[in-house]
Amino acid sequence: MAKVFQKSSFLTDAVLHYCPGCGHGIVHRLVAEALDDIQAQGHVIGIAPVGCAVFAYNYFNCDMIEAAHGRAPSVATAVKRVNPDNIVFAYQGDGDLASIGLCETVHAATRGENVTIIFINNAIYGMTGGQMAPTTLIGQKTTTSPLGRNPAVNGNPIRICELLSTLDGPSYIERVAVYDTPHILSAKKAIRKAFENQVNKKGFSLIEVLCNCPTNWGMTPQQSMDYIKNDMTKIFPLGVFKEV
Amino acid sequence: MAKVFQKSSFLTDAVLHYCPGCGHGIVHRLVAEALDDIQAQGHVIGIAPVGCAVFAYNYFNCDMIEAAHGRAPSVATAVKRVNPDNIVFAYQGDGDLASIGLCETVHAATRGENVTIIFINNAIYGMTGGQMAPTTLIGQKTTTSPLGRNPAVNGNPIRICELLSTLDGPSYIERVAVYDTPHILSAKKAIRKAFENQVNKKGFSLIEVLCNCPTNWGMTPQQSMDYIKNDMTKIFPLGVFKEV
Amino acid sequence: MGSIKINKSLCKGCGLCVGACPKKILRLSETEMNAKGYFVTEIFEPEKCIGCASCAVICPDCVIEVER
Amino acid sequence: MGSIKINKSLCKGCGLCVGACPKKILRLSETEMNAKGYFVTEIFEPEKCIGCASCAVICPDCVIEVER
Amino acid sequence: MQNIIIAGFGGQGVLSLGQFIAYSAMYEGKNVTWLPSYGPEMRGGTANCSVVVSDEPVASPIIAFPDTLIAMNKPSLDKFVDKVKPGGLIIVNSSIIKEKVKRTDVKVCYINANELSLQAGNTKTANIVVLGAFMKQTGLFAKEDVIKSIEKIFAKKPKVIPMNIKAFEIGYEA
Amino acid sequence: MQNIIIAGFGGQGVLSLGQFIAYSAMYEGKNVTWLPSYGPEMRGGTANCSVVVSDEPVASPIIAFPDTLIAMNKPSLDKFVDKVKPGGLIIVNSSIIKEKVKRTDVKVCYINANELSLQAGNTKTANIVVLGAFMKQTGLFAKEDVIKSIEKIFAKKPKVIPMNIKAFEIGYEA
Amino acid sequence: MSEKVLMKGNEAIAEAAVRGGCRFFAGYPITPQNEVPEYLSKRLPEVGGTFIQAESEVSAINMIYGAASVGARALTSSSSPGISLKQEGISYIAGAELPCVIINMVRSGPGLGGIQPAQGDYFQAVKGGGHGDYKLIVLAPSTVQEAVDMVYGAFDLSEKYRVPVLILGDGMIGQIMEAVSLPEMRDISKIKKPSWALDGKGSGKKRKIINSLYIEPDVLEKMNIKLAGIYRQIEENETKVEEYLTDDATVIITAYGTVGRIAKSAVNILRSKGIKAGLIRPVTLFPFPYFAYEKAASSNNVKKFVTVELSMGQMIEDVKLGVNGKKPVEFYGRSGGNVMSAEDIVDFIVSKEA
Amino acid sequence: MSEKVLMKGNEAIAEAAVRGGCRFFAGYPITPQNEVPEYLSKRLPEVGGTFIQAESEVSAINMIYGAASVGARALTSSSSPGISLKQEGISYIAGAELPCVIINMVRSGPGLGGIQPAQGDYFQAVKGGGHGDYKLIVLAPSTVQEAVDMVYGAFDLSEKYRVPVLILGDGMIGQIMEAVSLPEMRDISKIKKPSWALDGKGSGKKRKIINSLYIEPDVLEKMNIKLAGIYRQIEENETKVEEYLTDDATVIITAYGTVGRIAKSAVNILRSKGIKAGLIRPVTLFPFPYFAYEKAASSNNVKKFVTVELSMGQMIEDVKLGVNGKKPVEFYGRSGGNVMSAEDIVDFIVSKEA
Ligand SMILES: Cc1ncc(C[n+]2csc(CCOP(=O)(O)OP(=O)(O)O)c2C)c(N)n1
Ligand SMILES: Cc1ncc(C[n+]2csc(CCOP(=O)(O)OP(=O)(O)O)c2C)c(N)n1
Ligand code: SF4
Ligand code: SF4
Ligand code: SF4
Ligand code: SF4
Repeated sequence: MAKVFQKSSFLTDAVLHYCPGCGHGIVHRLVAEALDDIQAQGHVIGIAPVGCAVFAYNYFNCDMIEAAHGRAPSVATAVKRVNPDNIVFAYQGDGDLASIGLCETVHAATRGENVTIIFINNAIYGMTGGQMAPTTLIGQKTTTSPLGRNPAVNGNPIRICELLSTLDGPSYIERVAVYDTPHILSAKKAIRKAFENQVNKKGFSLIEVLCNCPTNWGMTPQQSMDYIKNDMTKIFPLGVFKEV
Repeated sequence: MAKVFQKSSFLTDAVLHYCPGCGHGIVHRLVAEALDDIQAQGHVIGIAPVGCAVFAYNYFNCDMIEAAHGRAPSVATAVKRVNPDNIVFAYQGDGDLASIGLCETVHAATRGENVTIIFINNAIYGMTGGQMAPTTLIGQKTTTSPLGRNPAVNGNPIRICELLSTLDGPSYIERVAVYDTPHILSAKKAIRKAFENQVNKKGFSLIEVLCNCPTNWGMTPQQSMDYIKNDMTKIFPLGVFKEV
Repeated sequence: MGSIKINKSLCKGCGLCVGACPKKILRLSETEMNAKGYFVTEIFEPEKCIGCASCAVICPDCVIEVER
Repeated sequence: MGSIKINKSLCKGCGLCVGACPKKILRLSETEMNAKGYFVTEIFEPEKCIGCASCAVICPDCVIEVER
Repeated sequence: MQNIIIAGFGGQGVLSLGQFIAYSAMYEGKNVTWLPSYGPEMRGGTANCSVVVSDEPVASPIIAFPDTLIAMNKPSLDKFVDKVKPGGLIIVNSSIIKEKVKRTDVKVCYINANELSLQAGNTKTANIVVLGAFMKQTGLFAKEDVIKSIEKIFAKKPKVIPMNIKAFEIGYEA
Repeated sequence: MQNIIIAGFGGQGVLSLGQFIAYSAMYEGKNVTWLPSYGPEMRGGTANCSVVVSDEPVASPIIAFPDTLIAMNKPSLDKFVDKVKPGGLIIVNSSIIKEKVKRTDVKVCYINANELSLQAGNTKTANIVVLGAFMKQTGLFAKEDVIKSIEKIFAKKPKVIPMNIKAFEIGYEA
Repeated sequence: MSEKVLMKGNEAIAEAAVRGGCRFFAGYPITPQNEVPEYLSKRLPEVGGTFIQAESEVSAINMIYGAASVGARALTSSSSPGISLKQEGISYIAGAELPCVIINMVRSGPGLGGIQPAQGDYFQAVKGGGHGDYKLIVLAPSTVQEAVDMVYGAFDLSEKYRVPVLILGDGMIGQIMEAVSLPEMRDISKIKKPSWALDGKGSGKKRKIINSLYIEPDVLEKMNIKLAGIYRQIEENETKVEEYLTDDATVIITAYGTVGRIAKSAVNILRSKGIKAGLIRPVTLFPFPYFAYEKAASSNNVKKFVTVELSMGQMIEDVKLGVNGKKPVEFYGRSGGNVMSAEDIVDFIVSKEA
Repeated sequence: MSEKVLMKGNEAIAEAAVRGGCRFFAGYPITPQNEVPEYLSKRLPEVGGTFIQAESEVSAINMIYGAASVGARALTSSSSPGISLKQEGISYIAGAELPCVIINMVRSGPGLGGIQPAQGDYFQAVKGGGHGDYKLIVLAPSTVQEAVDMVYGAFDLSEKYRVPVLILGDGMIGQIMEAVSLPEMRDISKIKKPSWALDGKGSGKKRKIINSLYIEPDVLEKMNIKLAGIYRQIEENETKVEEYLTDDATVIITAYGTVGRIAKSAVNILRSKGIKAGLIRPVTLFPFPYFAYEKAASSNNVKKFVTVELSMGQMIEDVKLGVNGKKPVEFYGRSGGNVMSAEDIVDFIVSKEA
């Protein structure tokens, strides 16, 4: 018998601090595996966000930078410009990327910076305890939309892939989800392709991963996966939005 | 004989400080006339940007707020929420709205705030002396893209109307231009409709006005109008991008 | 048919009205300078004015009033 | 056909593997708690395992190794 | 003045246990502060809170040396055991902490809260069981007053009141 | 030490006139500072600059009371005329400023720079004409040295050198 | 004053703001102040107010600018990194003379730092973290009740001078629960909107403008001088300090905010050990109660001052400016989110005495 | 040293940065420093460097954070409101111990204020406008030559201590033209990248991490103490001050930056009027040359100090801390973009003498 699945060497031995069933762990592994696949070891610099993934620098087995909240795209831009031979990626949540850091995201994208962004859309602010995110669904209850998100008062969810696809800068934009094994495997493919594009100097790529937050959604892990499948994908359809 | 054209009473007597032939003056007048048309006098609050239009509070004959660079949408949001019966508009340049203030722009739009934004796209930073704007055309020379904007180094122009139209919040998004009399008249119509929408509580509207900056483009006023017509509209096509 | 009133002290001599006039009856003066130091616009065949207001519509500085 | 190795000390008892296993041979223990205080996952009919790695793929904490 | 530290895993109800003491104190007209530790982790990790009950206004809410330690798990016991004032009290949740306290200069009360809570019908009430034990040991407030606090605190969820009172009494009698 | 203020409309070349003086000073081995006024407006408005030439390192670049005022338009003359030190010099561009300076304790030199510049072939050289007049009046630097500066400054645009030297000489002789 | 209720500092502050007339809140989540927006997201709509979760701290402070411009009693709340992002906006608000209330529940820094209580933002709050010459009225509560009372009165205070009020708390005051008496709900309809507030009615000469741009140096200088005059008035009228057992003290401990109450315990313990300690607790940090230090420094009893802070030493500079060289000023600080106990302060002082 | 050239301060500074090894610039336009980015947009590509016009000051400072993380000599430049926006990022850079150079060509505030020279950002620069306990090395050039020399050496200085360097200029130093000798171009290939700089090669134990998050208070406290130790070293090694005719002075004028040179003229004029004036000009604002004031305050000749600033009075607090109550400290300031002449300072002092 041969090992058909084991932990990627691109992950450190540190024990993940995430809640039980949190998709951050899944996506960490996918990123690590994708970097393994393209044999990037020895020339990768990752950027961790402020959010539940704030400790990501403990988990990815490569050089890491902890960025200020929302500013990972700016940090990634500078890193890649100075070290064009490094594979540079940022890993960001929806508060980080689509709220406070939206300007940085759009501008790194329109500049076509040759970096890869992994965007974890879990429709909530996990780290700070469950406040509304820019991607929170209409009707979804959060600690700052206690009656459920009401568009008249709280506005509408932002679709990042659609928004970025209006720009000339990005080379590859796809939305994936991690609610079951097949989708996790597709997500991995997308992430790998994003890194390959970077190697091939195609420019900016972003993979949006629909992810769960069982804790702040007030669900069991399995329920939260079902919520991605049944509710999130309606507002955030999966697919490739841009590829050049 | 009857007066068929005279200065709008929505403009003060202050002499405009703009350069000879600058389109800011034209658009100021259009905004004033549109407000006249909907008989808004007595319940308007305008927000001036930081940019060449920084002194706009001297020109519009209504209550005015001078916002920090890029933050007019946030100021407008708050003003409208507190005083929902006022007509609230922000007047912003491309550096203001699409660069430093992009996050505020997108979020006010996605929240669907019932305000009107007049967006002056002159493809340059006028006030500070001609630096590259997010809307600067490829190849265009500016003081910070001295060899002409090169997408590989300086990135690509952002199309704000297209970008905002991916959101659910906005009710009306149109791009117009002021390079000749017919287009100026259409621009006026669009601006008026945006204000009417606000009166009818339809939510966020934004009119992008392709405008000139003869001074920093290094052209005569007439040449600069031709440049809008021949070059800018290719990258920034005119038209209605969203209407609900 | 029409007539215009030019508030010369406000004119910045940008010449946009000159280009906009369908009757081509406007030009920038080569001699008349206003207090701001600009050579101002002038109408040289006023009788041909049709009062279309094209000049006024494009003027950034509200220099021109039009009657018809 | 297949076999899995569960690193129980890392398991957080989230149960995602349980739902993902096509053979339905995983469950959360009702008695075995690890040092972190979680009831861990266990395989109750290991002989049925086909080594498809579905469980491992969905596990957020890299608890499971699979052989085939 | 009573300085109490309550510590355990997140999810064991240590913060609310502290709040019960704080509410009871307030309803008895005492001055009280309740100060939680707070961390970045959503689930797991340890939690503790400090409760100071006093006749005077509470100056410092920070407890260097508690009169009473309520330890709900092993790491918490280890962390605070040596800080307890000589002559003080340690309440140990013996359902989870299997070993004994070695100090001899303090009073130690072992209570198998998890098992006892099952008698009240729900392991979620383990902290209330401990509250009962704490009140019995310290005699800080009259039993009836604490019960009144429980009723007040749960006023909006009247259904759970009997269960919690039961848990409290089990702890009090244990 | 010479403290010079040069003022006029934007577009009259007052800033570059100041720079010519500054360059000449530097080429002669003097210490010099050139300080422009700067405003938010792109076109129109007034502009001025302060030039301090000194054998010692220049301490303050700010001129409260100039030795020389070069006034290219009326508002500038009005603004600075009373600041000029008694015994100082005022150069007036009489092409644009029609009235006379009333002060009697200063030397005044009127020069119709715009008209004279036409003789050099281009009204854009009006400021160089004034430069010539200034150098003649003050004798601050040797004529040849200033001409050398003009050559150096325009080294990258050799075509315009003769025209500017001509303008300078017209001003110097005027 | 109503019956006492047990409330978390953050929630009590939020409720007090509403009762004091706050009808507009914009903020962005950040630990350890999240209960403020969370509470208000529910509470403000109940009273017809507006709650906005802004997309960033930068946007939030500019929403405050907007809401204040039209006369709303506007509140924002954040913690250290978020307050840093607000510095430009705060400078604008001060420059435009807009009243508002800003809460900083300080956490440990610099950078992302940690989320535990700290006082490392004293300089930023008091000297001005933003650009230009401006001041905020800075209030430092040491108990939840004091925080409630401060916030309740903060809007009046801010409107009186048209100067923003900053409540400088820390993670501890935000997270602590204490019994508080909540002040009564103010009838907002009876609070007159300030005359300068925009209402859209302006035109011609009656136009109102909110602005901080003064392109003419002389005009801006006048504005700076005017503001300085207002700050002087505030110094004269609003300086507040608590003194505790200073009369016969030989050692003056000085501390603000939650450390102030810890220091008070320390004074008690020191006295029980026979050391005559006293406490000066600045209640307002701007205006700073220099006079209290001047007076104490002139007393023959006082041998020295000990400044106690959750920082590497910031307020100590103001203490020194007050003491003005007359007596030695020592420093005891903890940082990184560590909070000293009363006993720690006692140990420090006793060890120095020995 | 090369032949002298006449250059605008902003351009000379930009060229000096390049010669000092700067290969990365990110910034956002703002008056009165635009010539810095404009010059570098052309110059940096010539030497293989990177120029980025960032979308905002917030983004720019975080680009600096990124570039510095990988060992580039990174520069950013702005003016007052833009620097306010950078405060969070500056705190991060300080917290992560990254070297870099930041230029603030100060304009008048608060708020949008004006664009003329001012010194109203002294507190922000020196006390820390961002959150937490950190310091920047703050250099205040008074001539273009000094600015050139400071910027040229600033990267070495910053890398030596891993502390960001702030050049605190003003609109005047940015806009003035003076003759300067430009230092020679450094061979960047000979400047070793710092060992902590990331290169992507890390894995396992050799992983490198740039971070300012220390969630454990004890760890963060150690970091704070470490930083404080570095700041103390900087105080010991790097404090710089210019003294001019202080030996026999009865009046000590003190001023920094461009005001320093104006004050020097004032000293000369005063001396010519028979008043024995002297000048203390801090060259480094942090570390502040307290000792120079201590020494002067102890001299029997010195009757008083006069602090001259383009502000409502900020550095005066540090002056007072140095003088420590030994002599009176007076203040003469202009603001709003108005700049005093040497004669103005003279008048102030003479009027007080009378
Ligand atoms: C400037 C700043 N503002 C706010 C915060 C507080 N904060 C930490 S994480 C976070 C949001 C996290 O949400 P998201 O990006 O969606 O990531 P998640 O935790 O859901 O993975 C916020 C607001 C901060 N650290 N810095
Ligand atoms: C925070 C901040 N950054 C930068 C500036 C400087 N600034 C003033 S106007 C302006 C840009 C103006 O460009 P745009 O918005 O396109 O308007 P335009 O002048 O072209 O009309 C900038 C960057 C500022 N005032 N504040
Ligand atoms: S709070 Fe949500 S996003 Fe954060 S670790 Fe827990 S489950 Fe994951
Ligand atoms: S600089 Fe350009 S945008 Fe500004 S006023 Fe002049 S022409 Fe108009
Ligand atoms: S490998 Fe497949 S069959 Fe085996 S336990 Fe895992 S999911 Fe079930
Ligand atoms: S998915 Fe992983 S963590 Fe979750 S129960 Fe299964 S083995 Fe445990």
